Amino acid sequence: MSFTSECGDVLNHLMFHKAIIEEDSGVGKEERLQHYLDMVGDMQNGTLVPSEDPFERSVALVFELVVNNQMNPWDINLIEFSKMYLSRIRKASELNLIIAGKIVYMAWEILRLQSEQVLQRVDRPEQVELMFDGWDPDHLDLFLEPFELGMGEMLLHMDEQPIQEKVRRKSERPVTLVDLLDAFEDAKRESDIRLELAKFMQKYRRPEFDDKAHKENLEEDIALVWERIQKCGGGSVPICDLYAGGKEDRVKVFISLLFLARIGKIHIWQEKLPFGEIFLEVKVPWDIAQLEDATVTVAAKVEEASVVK
Amino acid sequence: MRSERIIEAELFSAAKPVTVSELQMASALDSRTIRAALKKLMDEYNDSDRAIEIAKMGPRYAMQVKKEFTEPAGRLADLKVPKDVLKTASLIAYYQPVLQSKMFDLVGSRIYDDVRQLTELGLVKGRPKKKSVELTTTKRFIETFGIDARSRQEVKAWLEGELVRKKGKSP
Amino acid sequence: MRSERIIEAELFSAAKPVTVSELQMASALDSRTIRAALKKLMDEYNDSDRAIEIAKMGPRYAMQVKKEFTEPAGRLADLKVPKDVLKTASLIAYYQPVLQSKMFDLVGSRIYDDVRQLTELGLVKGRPKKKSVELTTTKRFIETFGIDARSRQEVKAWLEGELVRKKGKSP
Repeated sequence: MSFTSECGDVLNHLMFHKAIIEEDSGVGKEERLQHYLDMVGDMQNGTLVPSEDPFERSVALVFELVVNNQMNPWDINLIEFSKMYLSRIRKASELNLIIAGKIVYMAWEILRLQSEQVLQRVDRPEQVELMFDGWDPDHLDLFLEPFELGMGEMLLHMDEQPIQEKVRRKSERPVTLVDLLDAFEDAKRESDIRLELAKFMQKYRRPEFDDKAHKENLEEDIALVWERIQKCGGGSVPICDLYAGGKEDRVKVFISLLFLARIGKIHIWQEKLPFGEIFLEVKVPWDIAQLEDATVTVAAKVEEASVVK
Repeated sequence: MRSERIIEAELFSAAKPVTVSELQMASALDSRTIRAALKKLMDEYNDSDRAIEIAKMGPRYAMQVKKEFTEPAGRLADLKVPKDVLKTASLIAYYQPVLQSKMFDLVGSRIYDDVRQLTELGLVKGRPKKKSVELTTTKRFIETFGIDARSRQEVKAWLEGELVRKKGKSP
Repeated sequence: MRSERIIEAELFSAAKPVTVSELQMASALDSRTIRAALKKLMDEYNDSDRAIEIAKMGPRYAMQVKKEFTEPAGRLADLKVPKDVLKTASLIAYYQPVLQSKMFDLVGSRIYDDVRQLTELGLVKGRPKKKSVELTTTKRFIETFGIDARSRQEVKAWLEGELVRKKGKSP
């Protein structure tokens, strides 16, 4: 089949959906389908101009994939489709993660439904089962007086119950191209809401600290504390030796130590919980630590390493 | 295209029992035409020797396998209610609203597991009452078992009718 | 029990194309009887005016909606409107033209989702007005519900009449 005839299938599918829309149907649904029709028409003629809008480009990609892979627009294999779509957008410069997520979610829902059906089939109890299995006949006689059994007593002794699960047809409808496009619309709506929300947050954001200044301060603090550690020499050092007076200084030292521990420069430990003394020790790279008389080298190496990345 | 054929196709492809207004939504036929079509179809299916019938459950209609063919058909279908909890289900339907503690007296400790299964299937629901749980049947109970009833009272009455019928038959 | 009726029930409940050997396993009939039954059923269904046919696809058989009914019925079969949405629809019909914000007071935040569904179904349309949306019913609404009315005013009047009629009935 040629590209042109594949486009024809998609056009027919879209035209069917456009035809069943009533004149005063959903807002924009008809225009939307007309727009899709134009898009696929242009694609067929080779005159489709790539859009600036990332959503438009995502929709065009859907048509392209459906047409090029000769997918049946009445019955889209979502699992296959999402794989293709994801691998395509990975190559593209910008990702529309919301739309991709929506497709994966739809595919997952379908897979989950299918596996649930399989599980139910596996779970189905054996056909031949004793009706009285698990019933306790001794117990049945003990209690009867307070409860007016009436005709219901018959139910207790009947082999075949008057109720029976009815066998009906399980009806499933394949995912069609228009379902997929509807999901795209949802995704677009959701992403638009998110954009609006982001704008709103931007506008009404609480004035915050100047991040940059804050970061620079912290870097200075860490460098200062590192210098104090160096002065204390090797081995374990109680952190109170680093304090230079004042509550603020203690906080500065403590926070800096946490950073230094996190970037792997020092070990920190506490002897007794919760109020025991806290100690630190400068970490020595393993290869150098093996040399017994390497204290000088160690100090030099440690100093070479940048404190803050 | 004849309206009862459209409704036939609708019933066949519906995933669960449907109301006239749902059929209306799907077919764009008016409700009088739909009711007439349903009547025609019920005569056609239910009085014939076909294995399929059109059942009415209160306001809902469904195409389903006739009772006598349930067993062979059930093997290819996806039945959800285990046969061994049917007795508990019918007892609850008959005595409802009934306390779980009362049901314990009737069927023993298996009541807990049965009620859990029936609740998970949405066939029975429980409401805390008097340090126990009061059990009643649901709308899904009516649909699953294809009972022509609109309420719990009607389910009870239907069961009573079935029992009377059974009793009349047996010597 | 006639063998073609057993096969009929099985084809109906399988809801997917099945082979003769699958039918054999489910029915415990022999393959010759099954083939004869399938032949009979195909004659019976396919030559009639019924909306359902028995199709053969390679080695598999399936009961399905005939092609001419798939579009009016089958494709739309999934178009199900939940009851709560219908309630909202009737409220809109009754109060129309009505602002969405007014409807919010009536049914709460679900109005947004309901209106979206109803708009998609083409039953209700909205027009921006006074920082809200003014809702009215459509021609499709009239057709769908088989209401004898030509205009929104007549839909309102019809609903009013129905309400009065209902009220008169109840004690």
